[in-house]
Amino acid sequence: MRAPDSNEILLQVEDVALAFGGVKALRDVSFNVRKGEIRAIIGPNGAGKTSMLNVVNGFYHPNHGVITFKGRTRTKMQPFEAARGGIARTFQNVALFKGMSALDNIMTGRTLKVRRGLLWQVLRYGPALAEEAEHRRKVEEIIDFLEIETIRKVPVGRLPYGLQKRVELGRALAMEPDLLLLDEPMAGMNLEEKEDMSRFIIDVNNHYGTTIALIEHDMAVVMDLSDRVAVLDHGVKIADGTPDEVKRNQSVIDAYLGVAR
Amino acid sequence: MIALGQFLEVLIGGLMSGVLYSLVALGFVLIFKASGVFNYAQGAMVLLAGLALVRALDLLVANGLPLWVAVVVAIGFAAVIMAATAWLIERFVIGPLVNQDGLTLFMSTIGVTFVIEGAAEMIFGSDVYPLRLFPTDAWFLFEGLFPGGILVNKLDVWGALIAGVLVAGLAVFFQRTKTGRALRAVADDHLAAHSVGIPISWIWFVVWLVAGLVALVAATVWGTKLGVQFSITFLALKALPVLIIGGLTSIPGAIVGGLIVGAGEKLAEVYLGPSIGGGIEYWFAYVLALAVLLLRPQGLFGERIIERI
Amino acid sequence: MTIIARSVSILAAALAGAAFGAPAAAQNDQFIPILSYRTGPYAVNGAPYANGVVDYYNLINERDGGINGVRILTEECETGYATDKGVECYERLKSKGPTGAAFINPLSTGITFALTEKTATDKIPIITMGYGRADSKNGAVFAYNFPLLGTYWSAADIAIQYAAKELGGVDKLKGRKISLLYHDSPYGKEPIPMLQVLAQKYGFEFTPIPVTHPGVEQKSQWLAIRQNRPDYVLVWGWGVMNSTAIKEAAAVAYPRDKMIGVWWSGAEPDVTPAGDQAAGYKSLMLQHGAGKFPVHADMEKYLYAKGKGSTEPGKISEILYNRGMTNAMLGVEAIRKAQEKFGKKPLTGEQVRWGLENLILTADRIKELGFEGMLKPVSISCSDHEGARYGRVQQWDGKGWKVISDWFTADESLIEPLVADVSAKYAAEKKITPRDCAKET
Amino acid sequence: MLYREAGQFKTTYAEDMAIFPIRQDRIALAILLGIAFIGVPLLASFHIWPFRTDYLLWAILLPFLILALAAIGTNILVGYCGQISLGSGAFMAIGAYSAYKLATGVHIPLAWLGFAVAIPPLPVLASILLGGLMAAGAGILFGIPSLRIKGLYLAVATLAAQFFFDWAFLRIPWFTNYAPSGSVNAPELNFFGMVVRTPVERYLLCLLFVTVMAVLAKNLVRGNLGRQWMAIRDMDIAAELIGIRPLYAKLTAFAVSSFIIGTAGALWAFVYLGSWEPLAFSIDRSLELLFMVIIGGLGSIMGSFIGAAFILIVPIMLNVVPTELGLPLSTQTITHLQFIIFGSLICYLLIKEPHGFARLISIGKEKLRLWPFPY
Repeated sequence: MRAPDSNEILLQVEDVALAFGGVKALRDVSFNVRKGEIRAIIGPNGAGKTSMLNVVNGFYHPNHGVITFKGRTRTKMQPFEAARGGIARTFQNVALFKGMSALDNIMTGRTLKVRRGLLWQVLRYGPALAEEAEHRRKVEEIIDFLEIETIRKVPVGRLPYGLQKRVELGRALAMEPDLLLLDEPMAGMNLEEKEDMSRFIIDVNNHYGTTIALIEHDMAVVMDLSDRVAVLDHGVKIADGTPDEVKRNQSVIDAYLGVAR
Repeated sequence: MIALGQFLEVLIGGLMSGVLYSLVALGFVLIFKASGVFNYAQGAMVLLAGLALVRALDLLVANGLPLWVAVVVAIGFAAVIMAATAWLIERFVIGPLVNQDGLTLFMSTIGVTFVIEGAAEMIFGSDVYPLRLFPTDAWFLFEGLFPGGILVNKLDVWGALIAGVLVAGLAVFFQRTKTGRALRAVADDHLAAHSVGIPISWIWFVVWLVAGLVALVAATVWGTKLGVQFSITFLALKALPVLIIGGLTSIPGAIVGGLIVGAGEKLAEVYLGPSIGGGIEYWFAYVLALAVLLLRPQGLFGERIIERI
Repeated sequence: MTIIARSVSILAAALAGAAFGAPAAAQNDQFIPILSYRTGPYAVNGAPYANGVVDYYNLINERDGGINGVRILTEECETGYATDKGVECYERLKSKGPTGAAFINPLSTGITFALTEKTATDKIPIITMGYGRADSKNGAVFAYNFPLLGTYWSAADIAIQYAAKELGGVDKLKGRKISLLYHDSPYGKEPIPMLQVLAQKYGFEFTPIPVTHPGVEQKSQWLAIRQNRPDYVLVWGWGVMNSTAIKEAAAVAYPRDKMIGVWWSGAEPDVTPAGDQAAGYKSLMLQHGAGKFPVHADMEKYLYAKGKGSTEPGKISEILYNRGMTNAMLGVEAIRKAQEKFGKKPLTGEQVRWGLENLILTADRIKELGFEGMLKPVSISCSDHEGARYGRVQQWDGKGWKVISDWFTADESLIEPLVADVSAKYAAEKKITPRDCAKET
Repeated sequence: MLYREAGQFKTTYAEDMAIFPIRQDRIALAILLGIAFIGVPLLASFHIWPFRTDYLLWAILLPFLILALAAIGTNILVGYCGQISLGSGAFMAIGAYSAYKLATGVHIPLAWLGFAVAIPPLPVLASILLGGLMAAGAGILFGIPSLRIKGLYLAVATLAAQFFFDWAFLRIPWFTNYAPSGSVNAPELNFFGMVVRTPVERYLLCLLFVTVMAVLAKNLVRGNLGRQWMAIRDMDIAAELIGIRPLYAKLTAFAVSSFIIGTAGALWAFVYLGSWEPLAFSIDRSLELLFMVIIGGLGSIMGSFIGAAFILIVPIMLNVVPTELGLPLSTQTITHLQFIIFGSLICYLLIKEPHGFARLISIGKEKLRLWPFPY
């Protein structure tokens, strides 16, 4: 299913700038994501990576710049509109719903696919029940895929960090997104967990054909994973290209070694 | 001219009685600022302080002490009672509930309210006890300019003066004293304060004590106005919109909020009330607070709420 | 789990107790429930009243050994002046004792409204002396309601009569301004229709001014009064609202002697918090006032000398204490009357209702009871559940209440049409067929 | 060993999605419903212990059922959707007064348009449900600020609704059909020709309402909408990023919650009080409901019942026990003690188990499942 060579642009970010008060988080950043690829955005802490994701899915509104997603251009939109457009994401510090079980957390990802309204749900009978069971079946597939069957009814607050990250990925997958944004999916993991997570990311990309944009500050992890890498530093894009190209780029090396400019 | 005189009279009266609400609201702000607890018991604390004060005062006067001695001793006694209350609350309620969410803490203070109301009335009696620490008659200003003059209640002026002194005192306490600065540190970050070696339980005791003393000050004014009695606890509900408008974390905000609420509700009642049935000051302050929140969700002077992900 | 287990066991015990716990040695006693409020915002006024009620029942037991030998058994229930708690108290107490409650005395107009239908179903009379719903004077519709000695419509009429007398005649009312400062509840609203009728008839300008419960904040009301300058301000307050009204009046320099309180706004706790500022304040009297009468001598002898009184001996001459006592006395006399017909044993509420409806207290009988000077003759009938509608006016001189007027009688011709009209509406709403009072014996 | 789910296999997702997937729970529920629907009415009709008098029905069970319903409504908003509301009392009042107006006929003279809107008196059942709908409408209106205002600030903002409606029903005579005292009487409780009068009938009526609405509420909270509410509660920003519209989720929570509370309000007025004034729905009622859901357990339908029972019964119990035991305490002392003990008990419970009785029960169940092995 994977189509890494496709040249169809799914997401185009052009000249996006974002400032909080006097602090400039992003300065005229442009890059694109091709359909079906795994795209990484890397950079040291405070480079503006998370801000970039927040802009893409509508949580922050850029001061200027244009974002084109699936051919539609917009400057301002609400996060749920981004979700409806097919953008899903995970978060750096795990943003699960603490009071709910793993299963329910992933089921929330189906929200946009639910067709029966309030009155049907009240009755929970006939078509509404059938629909609920159908969503449940889809979610169970994802649970199987992520190998978290045993913890499906455990409140997520009680799960270890690594599993929480997996549940969060499951929730994003349940949305059946066109573009999946992963915010430091391996942060705080040990090597084994990192390997697991890398495997899931590749499998998602292979199995569902989902386009993935992920951000990481750990360069090594993403190099094997991604098709193309963009590097941000202090809100500026300093490099963009295949992992090999980026690895050799002098300004990237400087940024990572902390050379003062 | 008559209309202007009347308007000024209502405006001034409103501003003044707003300051009296601020006296109660200040206690709320102190506790919220330092511990994030929305203290519903502030009204009950005013009742407790007032009862302790007036009962001690009556007893001492009945035993032939000169009035000024009696007042000083009674205020001291009431302060001790408030200290004991603060210690009990910190030790048995707020301390054990540390790190719970705001709603749980809020509800626990309603539990505390029940306990204080029951205990205060059980120990000090449930009658009405007159308190006369301040004059309660009125001045009539500018009688030459407006027929009948502009009425200003002396008690209100006293209340305003006391509120001013109180705010100044609190400012000095927070800026200049070691404990006060520690309080600010706690307000910013519980853990941080803990790590620099300030015992958090001591800090919270001090906060509740200061709020208790503020309640005592409010009790002297409100006790003179109403007589010390159970109804004083209803002041808590009058103070809520005041501190919401001012912002839960701002001491000057409590004063400004009081002025806005007082003037707003009195003007609304006198000029708007008769045409729509009267009694609108009952909700006017709350609707005003709602409107302010819609424009500024953290109140006029509150700290900005920042959302992160 | 332990918390739950413990809670459940305590709970079961308590509920079982409430559901069927009748005191054991009660088979020959007459049970009378007492709804009172000794805590909360209205405790200041509720407590002395309840003391009077309790003491009078105890007096009957101590002095007379009961009503014709039938001892009175009481149980007090705290309502806090809250309607829902009052209803719960009523349900808890209505079927206690061998025959259930003889009558109920809710001491709150709100609770009275809530209980009116229930008491009729349960056949327990509801005595609301000097309060309650004014239309319930009509016994043909309200068979079980007894607003004894004066309703708020009578009170309103008497207050206006007094004002007219002070001004020099009813014709002088024309063009005057009279405001009503009232507790914003059924209690405070009751007099409004009557005052509207009176305003129309005498041509004065009537302004109702609501004060929100509990009435601690009245500044805007009094600033409005100061600007409007009414000739009289009637005060229909309760609890803290009364003393606050007097203080605010003083603050805006409204003359206290132009304020006329209803009889619930004219007791010691209403004026003492205001100190000297209360001097000159006037209020209606529900017949009686403060002071000691022959019955107080018995109180002191049989209860207070033995340490069985429920308050301080110095407080038994207070107005609300006296009112509680009077109220209890009327109930006791109704039971006594009913015993004439049904025998000297504990009676049901239905039987006591008959006693109430046929109760006639002559001046001689009142003297025998030791209430001479507190009460004028009372005569209750099917069509008149009020029994008497007299009032006087008293004035606080800074130290005590002084009676300053002669007796007034409420104007039947004005009240009766209003009673007929409003009670007929109630009957229609509740599908009650009014009794024919001519046929009642 | 009795409480085991071993051997109970689910073969379809629908089975696993049942309200009580464990058989023992279903049996317990069936027994409880049997007692409530058959046992209690039977005992009460024959005045058998503990129903020798009406007290238990009138003063405990009836208010318990109605307040439990209101608590469910409050729990949907506060417990499931995380929007703290101190205005529940007002929504009860809206339900009660709307139902009253609809049951007695609505007449709105629109003088400037030259005609009047007139709705003839509606049947009681329709009035009660429409009363709930009116409350839902008001709930939506007063829920709009929740999009901007959060936490305790929102709580105080909802007080605006509380005080405004308190005032409106007190001051606007139209709502009370111009009753001179402002106190209104419920219409005859006529349901399709059957008139509900006795305590047993009233009890059954309320029980029916509560059971049906509790089941429907449970359906909602375990469906997609319930998950949306909980998502908003737990992390509103993340919820928005996965496609949950805060506007829709919050306002449906306000609407559903207010509908249930409004219906409870109409029942409270019509079935329990019979005659009422706005004070019956004051701020105290709002706080009481909030206590019920917190003590019972936020985000638990069953917790609402337990909380309602606790908050309603404990004060009464504290009041009754000393008298029944014959303790020589004055009414005054008993009431003060009642305040002190009740307040302390609330603080104690909040400290011991901030998640309420529902959490205690689920912990207990888990232990029971493993019993007699501690792990």
